[in-house]
Amino acid sequence: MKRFFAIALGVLTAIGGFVDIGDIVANGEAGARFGITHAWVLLLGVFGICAYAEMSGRVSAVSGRPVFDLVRERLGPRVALANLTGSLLVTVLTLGAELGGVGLALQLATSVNYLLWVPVVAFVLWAALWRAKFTVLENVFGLTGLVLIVFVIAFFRLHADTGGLWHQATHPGPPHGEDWGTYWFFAVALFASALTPYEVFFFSSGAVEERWNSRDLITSRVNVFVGFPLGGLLAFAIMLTSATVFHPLSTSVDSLSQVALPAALALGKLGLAAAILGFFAATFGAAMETGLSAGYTVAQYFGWNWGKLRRPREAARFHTVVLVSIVVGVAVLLTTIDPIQLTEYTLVFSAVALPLTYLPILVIANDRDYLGDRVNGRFANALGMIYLLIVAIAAVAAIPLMIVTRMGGG
Amino acid sequence: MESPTSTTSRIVIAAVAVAALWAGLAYDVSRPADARRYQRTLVQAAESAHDAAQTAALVGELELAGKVTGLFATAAFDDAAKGLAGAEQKSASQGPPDSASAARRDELGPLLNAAVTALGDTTEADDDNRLRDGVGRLKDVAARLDDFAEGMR
Amino acid sequence: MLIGFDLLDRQILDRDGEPVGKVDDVELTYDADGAARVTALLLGQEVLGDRIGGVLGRCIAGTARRLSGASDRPPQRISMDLVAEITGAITLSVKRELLPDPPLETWLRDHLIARIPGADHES
Amino acid sequence: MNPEPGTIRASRILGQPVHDSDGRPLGNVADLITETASDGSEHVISAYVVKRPWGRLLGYERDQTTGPRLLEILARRILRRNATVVPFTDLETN
Repeated sequence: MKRFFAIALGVLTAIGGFVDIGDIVANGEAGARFGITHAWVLLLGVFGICAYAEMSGRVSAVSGRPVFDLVRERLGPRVALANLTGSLLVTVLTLGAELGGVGLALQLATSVNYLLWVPVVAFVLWAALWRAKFTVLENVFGLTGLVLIVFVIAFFRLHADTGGLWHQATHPGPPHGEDWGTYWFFAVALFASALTPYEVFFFSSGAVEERWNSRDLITSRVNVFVGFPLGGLLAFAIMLTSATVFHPLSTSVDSLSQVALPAALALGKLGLAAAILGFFAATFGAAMETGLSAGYTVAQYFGWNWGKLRRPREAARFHTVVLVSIVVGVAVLLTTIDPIQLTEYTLVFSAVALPLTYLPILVIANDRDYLGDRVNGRFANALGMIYLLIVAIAAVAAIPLMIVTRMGGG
Repeated sequence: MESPTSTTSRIVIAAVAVAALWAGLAYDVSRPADARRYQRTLVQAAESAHDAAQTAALVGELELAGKVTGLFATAAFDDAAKGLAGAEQKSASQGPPDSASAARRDELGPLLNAAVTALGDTTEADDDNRLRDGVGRLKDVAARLDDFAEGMR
Repeated sequence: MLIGFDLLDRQILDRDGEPVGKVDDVELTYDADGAARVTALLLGQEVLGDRIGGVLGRCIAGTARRLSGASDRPPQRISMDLVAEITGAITLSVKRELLPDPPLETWLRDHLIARIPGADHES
Repeated sequence: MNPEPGTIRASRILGQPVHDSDGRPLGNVADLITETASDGSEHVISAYVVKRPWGRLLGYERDQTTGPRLLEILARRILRRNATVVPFTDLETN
């Protein structure tokens, strides 16, 4: 059982990346509009995040240094500040969106408007980050989020046209009625959501919170190679069920209730309940991940005390940043902006933050002063280089695609 | 370090670029709709109305089969109503630039109305027969909206 | 050793591994014959702001000075004599409690965090 | 660089332009190199001067960092092609 809980950090990190509120709906929408022609993007994303999360976990376990420490150390205060600004905007906007997402999940269960839930959710989140143990948080929300597995079961119960789906997966491109611009917009959005900057911040800081050292390298690797593929699988299952139910009806998906329908169709009320519970845990987990990440990045940039392993009064600046981030997130939501759309705007800021986060990780993962003989091998370096290039290209392509396709609206 | 003049000129160039972009955007948003743009808007409105009606029909069917909770159905019908309201707003956001476009709009209007009433009746249905009737009408109007959108593409 | 690479922007830890701050700048002292020695590490957002420069740097430095109460207060300085080891991080030979508290941490602790119930609890 | 005794912040020297005795630009100070003296203190002995605007060293100047090949080549051959080491006492303020 203890072994089972040991992968909670990886699972929670992956859930925050792959199945946060924006991605739940984006995967549903992609499946409904494009079938599973975007399956390759998820696969590409899983490999990329595995490569970089493994490097950052290894660096943190061996040297005790979390990622944002290294960003400033290698890139200097100015470039790191640009990264910090971009990352914080991504993280805090996502945090706001997740608070709304938890509200939306509760709305599905209670039919009470999500905005009424937001202040309650925000308070519970803050209280959890203030008082609960790190391991309790990651175990509860990481593992409850796995209830989304219900979409995998639902897929098998739906008796889908597997031949048609296989054809879609192996023939990337827009189906009739959609254009290439929108197709690539979704590709970039899904790819960027797999490789968000806050995932590596959270994972490496979590490694420090859990006091991993060089003996825990195996734990770190198991976390990475089980957690992220699992997150990718959940995202893929949502895309699959949506492609099975909505694509043949040529019906697009833009709300959380639609994403839950295939689970109800296949498994009835029990399936629906599991889907809603999964949405709740995944979005709450993502809210925790982004809330803590905001504190981690700022504190690590300035060299402050940080972390849940200290008493709040011994990390006053860290806890203040977390508190302020939650308040800002709530304020953004209460402008009644659509939380699902909110995560799409973060694409722009990810474009700035991602290359500036991955470059120092890759450099330090090759530094023998830090890692001794545990530096990157050829394979990790090849993957790291390829993904650095892909991320740079996606960063350049994201903004024009957003404007041309009006955020995928066509 | 760079000289102050080069910094100033760089700031001026950046400011001019931003102003030009902004002006272009303002022009793009405010220019009068040409027929193609207007008809594209109509297609989008028809498509989102179709999505909402189709989804609501599906939810109604699941409710009949006892596969969803009442509270979930309420929330899902709410989302569909929001989608329909968005479609209506979209179709009314611009005036038609020519008579052909106006004819198209007059074709879409009744379809949207039919969708709204069908959704309202389905949401309010208190027995299975009325629910079944609402689902049938939603499916029917979804099909007609689909035809409308296909016909204009 | 390289001042920019090995010292600047590295994390400073006390003898127990607790974070003290970042090396925001390095103080050099000239002898009478023109030779320079590294004498201290400088810490604090006002030092960092001066180093970043420009409008943004002035903003950071100005805010930090206002929060610290006295605008002419010298920045926190850690003498090189206290540095025990320079690796990925810089480890001091003393405990953090012996160094002056960072003003922002103190201010936030006294005015905000310590007033919330549970601030003293180990979580 | 500063003939009078006193203190200076390292950031005041880093990034400054360097010219040779004929006034030709050599680049900007990217880093300062120190050596440990017999009393344990670190003496600044020379300045690392490069002809690139981004003065930050990524770490490829040392043997401890190798790979990925592409980054190494970029950092060593292109970004640091015209690096010179200037004795610290030869630096003069202007």
